[in-house]
Amino acid sequence: MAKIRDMIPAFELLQPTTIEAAIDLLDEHRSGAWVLAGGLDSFDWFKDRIKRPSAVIDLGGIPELTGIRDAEGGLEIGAMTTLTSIVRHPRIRSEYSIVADAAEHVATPQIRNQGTMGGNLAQDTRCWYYRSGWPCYRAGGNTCYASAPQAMNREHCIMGRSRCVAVNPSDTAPALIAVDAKMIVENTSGPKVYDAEDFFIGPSIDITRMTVMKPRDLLTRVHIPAAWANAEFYYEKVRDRGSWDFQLVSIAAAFRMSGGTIEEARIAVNGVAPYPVRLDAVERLVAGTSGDEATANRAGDLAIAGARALRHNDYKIPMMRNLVRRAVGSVA
Amino acid sequence: MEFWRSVANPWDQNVLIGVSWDLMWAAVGGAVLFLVGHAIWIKTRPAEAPQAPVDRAAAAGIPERIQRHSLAARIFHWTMSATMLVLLVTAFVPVFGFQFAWVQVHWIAGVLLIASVLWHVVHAIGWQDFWSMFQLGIDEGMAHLKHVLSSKAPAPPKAGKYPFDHRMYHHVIVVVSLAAIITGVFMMVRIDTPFMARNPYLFGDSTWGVIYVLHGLSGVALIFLIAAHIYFAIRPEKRWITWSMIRGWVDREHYLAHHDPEKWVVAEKVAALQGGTGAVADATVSAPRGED
Amino acid sequence: MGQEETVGVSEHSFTRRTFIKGVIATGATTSSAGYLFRGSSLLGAATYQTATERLITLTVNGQARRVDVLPHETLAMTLRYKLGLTGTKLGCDRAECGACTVLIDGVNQYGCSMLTHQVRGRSVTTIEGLENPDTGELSVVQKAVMEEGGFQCAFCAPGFIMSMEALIAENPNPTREEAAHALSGNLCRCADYHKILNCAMRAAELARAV
Amino acid sequence: MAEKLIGADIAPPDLHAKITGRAKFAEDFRAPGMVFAKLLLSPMPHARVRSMDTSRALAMPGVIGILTADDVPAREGPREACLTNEPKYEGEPVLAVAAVDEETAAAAIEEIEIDFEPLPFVVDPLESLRPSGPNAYTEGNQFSGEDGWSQLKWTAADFALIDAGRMPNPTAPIEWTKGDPEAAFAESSLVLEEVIVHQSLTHHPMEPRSNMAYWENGRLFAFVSTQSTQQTKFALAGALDMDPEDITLVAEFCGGGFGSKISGSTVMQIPALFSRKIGRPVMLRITRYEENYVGRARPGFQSWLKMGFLPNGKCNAIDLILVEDGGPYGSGDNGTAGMTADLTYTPRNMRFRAASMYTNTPPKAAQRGPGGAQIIAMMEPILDKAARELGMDRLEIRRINAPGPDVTFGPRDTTLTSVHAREALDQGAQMFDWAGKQALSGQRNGSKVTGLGIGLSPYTAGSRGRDGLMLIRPDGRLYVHQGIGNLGTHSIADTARPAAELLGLDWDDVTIVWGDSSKGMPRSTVQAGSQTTHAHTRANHAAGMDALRKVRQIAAATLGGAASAYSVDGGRVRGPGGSMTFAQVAQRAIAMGGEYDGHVLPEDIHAQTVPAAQMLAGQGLMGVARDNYGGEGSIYSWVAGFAMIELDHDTGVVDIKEFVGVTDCGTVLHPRSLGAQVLGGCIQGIGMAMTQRWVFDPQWGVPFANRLYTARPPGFLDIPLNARWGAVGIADPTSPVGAKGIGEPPVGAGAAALACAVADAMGGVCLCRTPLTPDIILAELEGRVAAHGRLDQHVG
Repeated sequence: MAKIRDMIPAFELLQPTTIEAAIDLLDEHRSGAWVLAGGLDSFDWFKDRIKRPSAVIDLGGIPELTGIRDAEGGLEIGAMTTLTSIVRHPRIRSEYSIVADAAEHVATPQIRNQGTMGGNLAQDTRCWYYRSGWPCYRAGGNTCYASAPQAMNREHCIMGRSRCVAVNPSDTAPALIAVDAKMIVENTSGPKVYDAEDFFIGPSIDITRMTVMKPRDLLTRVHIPAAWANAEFYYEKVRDRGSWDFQLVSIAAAFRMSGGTIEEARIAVNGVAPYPVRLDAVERLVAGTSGDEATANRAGDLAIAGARALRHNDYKIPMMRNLVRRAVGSVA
Repeated sequence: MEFWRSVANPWDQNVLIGVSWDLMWAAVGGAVLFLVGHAIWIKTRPAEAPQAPVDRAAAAGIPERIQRHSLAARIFHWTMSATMLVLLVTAFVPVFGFQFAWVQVHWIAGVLLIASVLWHVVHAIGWQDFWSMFQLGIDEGMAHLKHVLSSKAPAPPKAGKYPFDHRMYHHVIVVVSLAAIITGVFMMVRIDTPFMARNPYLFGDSTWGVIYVLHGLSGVALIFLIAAHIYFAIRPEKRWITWSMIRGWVDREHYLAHHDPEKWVVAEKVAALQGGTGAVADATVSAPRGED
Repeated sequence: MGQEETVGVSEHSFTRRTFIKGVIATGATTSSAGYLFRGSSLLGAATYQTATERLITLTVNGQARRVDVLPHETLAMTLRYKLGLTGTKLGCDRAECGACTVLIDGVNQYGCSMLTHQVRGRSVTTIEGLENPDTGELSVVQKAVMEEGGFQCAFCAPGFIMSMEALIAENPNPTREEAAHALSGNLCRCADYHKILNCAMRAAELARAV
Repeated sequence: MAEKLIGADIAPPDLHAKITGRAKFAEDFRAPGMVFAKLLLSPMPHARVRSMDTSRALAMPGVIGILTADDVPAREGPREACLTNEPKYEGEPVLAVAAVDEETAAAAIEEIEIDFEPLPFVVDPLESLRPSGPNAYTEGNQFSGEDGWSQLKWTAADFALIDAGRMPNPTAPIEWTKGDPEAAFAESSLVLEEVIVHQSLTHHPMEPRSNMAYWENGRLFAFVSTQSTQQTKFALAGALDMDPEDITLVAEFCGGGFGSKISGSTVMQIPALFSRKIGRPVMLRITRYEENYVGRARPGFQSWLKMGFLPNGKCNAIDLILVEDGGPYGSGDNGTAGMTADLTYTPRNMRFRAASMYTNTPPKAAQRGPGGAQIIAMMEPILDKAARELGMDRLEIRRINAPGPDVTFGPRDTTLTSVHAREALDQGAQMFDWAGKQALSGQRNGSKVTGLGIGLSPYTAGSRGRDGLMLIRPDGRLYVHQGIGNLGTHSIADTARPAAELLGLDWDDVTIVWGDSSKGMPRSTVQAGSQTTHAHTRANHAAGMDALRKVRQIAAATLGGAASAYSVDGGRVRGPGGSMTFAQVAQRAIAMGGEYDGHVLPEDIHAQTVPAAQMLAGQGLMGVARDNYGGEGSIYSWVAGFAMIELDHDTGVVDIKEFVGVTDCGTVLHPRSLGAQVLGGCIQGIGMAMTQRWVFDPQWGVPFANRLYTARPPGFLDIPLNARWGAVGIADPTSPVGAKGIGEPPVGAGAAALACAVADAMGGVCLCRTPLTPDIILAELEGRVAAHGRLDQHVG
């Protein structure tokens, strides 16, 4: 069968107006179903004719999924809330600026106007071998092309790999880990709450998925607890281009300060592993310090312990180390 | 039902990537059918003619406990069993839908299996009576077949140290396991291990396809084989054998009932045996191969 | 489900199930209405078998337009090939270049990367809708571009202009940095970015003066 | 007195159409009964079709037909056919299917079974030179018209040197020497030897090369995307082996080409041939993905450079070896690269060796400053290195090496019509405050280090001997018929200014006729190589002079007196006998006939102009002439670029703080448009040096940078917002207008200024490769494993 691109294959478009209906439809169509949020990842797959769902479930008509609400002292962001709404939301800007900051680093204004919180978190990896429709592990095949000796793996991972070496492309994911967000995933058996860091899974668990979500699941909202409001935040995304580019390495860090001392820290890095990595050990290391230069240096070194480069991505090791240093040093 | 999984490679050529998981379900189903069928068959089969009482004379000089498996052999067996079970669980349970980080466990178990098999091969050649296992016995097989088909057929001759079905099972498991092991070793080139750099281009796509299919075939075959093995191990009439793999010895009654003392000569070794089980690497010898 | 299949029924007035079904695709051929404007005599009748089920009303440039739309059809394709609005360009068809930028309820989005069925009930503005339909008077952004002699090859121009419209509506007093940021979802391969930025700043100026 | 047109900011006449959505690009045309074609692209970098089964596809309802390589003109040797049974790169079109809609066509493509036989392939040109390396063609890796195919391999000894990071001494198909390089190196006080890699990069014009065609009564109507127009009609006629006068070519707008659509494109043959076969109009909508393949790319270089310098900083010797990625159908960027090196650094002693290697990668073509832009980006940082070693100012070393008016360069000692490179450098240095900013160089602020860079870049900017054709119609307006294309540079309008000015007309009284061959187009240049401004201001000046002569003669004949006593202004001609409006003049011309209304044409105009002029004859006063202004020497323009950046040593990220580009391109015709060309070209160069890439998997020979986000052309947030431009503004003496072209030279200037600034911010370390992405910068700064091998090509 010859290959052809850039023509969306036919599908049935289903436009539920309630969460329950959406979940019912997902349950009904199972692996033939595809959830359409902002669609910016989905349309690529469709246009490449690689993913061919029989039914596309467009969540755009479900009012409950949209909007940012106060909840339990924190905030609840509907999965279909656009990234622009997040960037502009006054409370997010003031209390959880790292989330707005991260959302603002996504692609372009048009994409932020359409792309959603849920879509940004649930999007698939950008490994170009995989996205080219090659039959790699992630695509259900039996190999990883990106880790071959001369493969083009500049953007791939330096840790956490297991057969697959692709990285998670989300900009908001590390920021949500840094503020200890919870993802609420629903299916016909009811809602389930995941810590942000547990929401993302590596290929060792399931090589075909980036998150815990299985075909019947729907990410409905993200809860940001009050605990990390108004912490000291640091967000940085290193990319090749200023817009429409995925991270080489990005970092999101939150520091709860007491006087000049870090009481508690949460640091997450993306672009280095198949999932956003929370640096627990670094967090423990910096707690109780002032984020001074020596600590920052040690934090950087600790962060990259065990990192292993592929042929073309050794640079990510110092890049990650330097970003961790910078993040920790930012509070000093 | 699909037998193979094939995909279009980057050049749009159709290549094999492995067996269809349908085969896994088939192996599971086949195993269940076999076990249930066998159990029913045993139940419905007319009772065997009562065995002649043990010939006291023959028993003379035969110790009460006869060493069947040395400690080393038993350690091998149980190591291999454990690794094999781990391999099967890590290979197939994720396919059933229960996901966990299986790859590393799988290849480590594979390495242990390889190590134990290597040790077993060396041990069997160097210290065990290699030929006691590696006898084909076509006449013996025919006799068994006739007996199975008709309970009226005369009972097949007694075996030496290893009954006919044990030997057959061993032959099959040797072939299947070696296939799994050899293909598995190559497949380790495609994953992260401390042994070598990953290189999916070590072989061409079609060669890899064959390797993956062989590995998959041996894997699903092992589902069936291991299931059958465990089933027989726990069947009441076979438990004395299972016990021998745990304790190392069989008692005189079972020895005389199931083995041909001429083929598995133990009398001369009594003294040695009484020195303590397992102290002697392998206390028995089988009859010369030509007699079979 | 016949009722639900006819678009125009309120999205909340579902009966048994709370969703709206675009259409039942019956295979590539019958579902492929193609990118020809309707009325072309060369199309076989079979191609339009399910056409009535897909007839929807779109609000484009202030006008309600009835149009036959496939479930998997993008807005840019509908605009260009069904409604004849070829000012909306396809530069990449992948939400990367911005040439297809249109306004959806005043917000700039990529027309290539949304389904037409997703904009039912919303207001779509394309480059053709910026002029005053009665007087032909250009929008302030278009005037600014005329004054500044904007664009080189101008394949990107419609998209940029739509983003400038969104920019000055959102932030009538932008700095050059803010304007550049707001326009960063549009590519210009002639790299005439400085002149485009001058146009945007001039547009904001004109808008403030109005 | 009419307004002064030369040097004025006048919006181009098509701007209103462009900003209201009325402008029709090729894909915006429709025809009754139009069907859609989709392409089946080769999945392999080099293959042969063994067999194909199209029966299922053709049986699908809605499928109209199929066009295969057997239906199109075959091409011998390394020449490109529009469809092929032996694809030479992954993505090369093998066949096309037409259906009533694109979706059916796409589904039909998927139903086609083709058995391809994979053939050996090469993506890295250097690999093809290795003793046992693969060739892009089964026949070899070199082709000459006379000798056919051959195989060029360098020796094991050469590769021993290459692999040791040294300069080899290979035989090369292209070689020239001037002066005595060996002796000059011996005399040099400083000799630098470098290995430099420049990547290939795709053009990616905003408008993919979609096109549509139909036939009517044996006449082909083609709606295409092309930089040129008149020349494209002839190219298409040549490709289809038909009489050009049987083609109506419509190309009103072109959404960018940058060298990739000079005379259209190969795929424009497909709808033409397909619609002839099936009897229906065929639209071939090229997607961005396809554009990545069937569009063109700038060839990269792997090179070894040796430069010798005298103590005063003068470069006295260059030894340059270039291996060029010629793609499957060849490329000649190396020639201009060698010439440009000689011109820019005037070493007097130079040896140049080059091998353009066929590779199984998408086809190469000129891209804005072909050869020149690459070599400037590659060599300017080496000049900086020399300045550092010699303790010189980096501006000064450029001033010393820049050519003066007496320069001769290249193997044939080419001369120039004018050169004001030093003036451009000086003006740029002043605008940028080069001297004042010296203190900032290397200054550290946290992890950020400031770097400064200069790039001086020349390129050809003109040609001679084209035709101008215009009419003053009885409505009194001047209609300038342009055979050139409308590719966005505004030259379609701006080159008409000299005629309007000669005739004393307000710009509002001028109509530009373009983009449709049925309207009559004179012989023009291909719109490439920055020739247009120079060539067509001259041609239109000549035709304007012809029209002016005729206006005066008609006035004299009608009103009395000597023709020379009549002058024109404001749409009237005045003289001793009174005055006439141009409308009256046009009517008179028609009445007088002969040469006045184009019934008699000058003998020296090009044969291609004749039918156009004949078609327009009798409709008004015709100005038609060949550019006979003559002139000695090559026409070159220059751009000096100045950049200030901040390099983050923690991340390798470059932030461009300031940029200045100053050009020597003769008289300024249209300042605002010139500024856009200068800065736009410089930004393209910045993209080339900093972000754009081209990546292949070496195992499969398949490119990955086939999306815009993976190919990474610069966007709004990658450019210096603080950018200014200037022009020296000294007229070129060989043109009556004095204007030279500007399209090409800024690219090298932008790229080189950035490459130099990055090296400056790294303490003078030249990475000697492009693009300068954070990965390779950081790896160097951190002393890590280099992201790529020294000579690795196509790795991004």
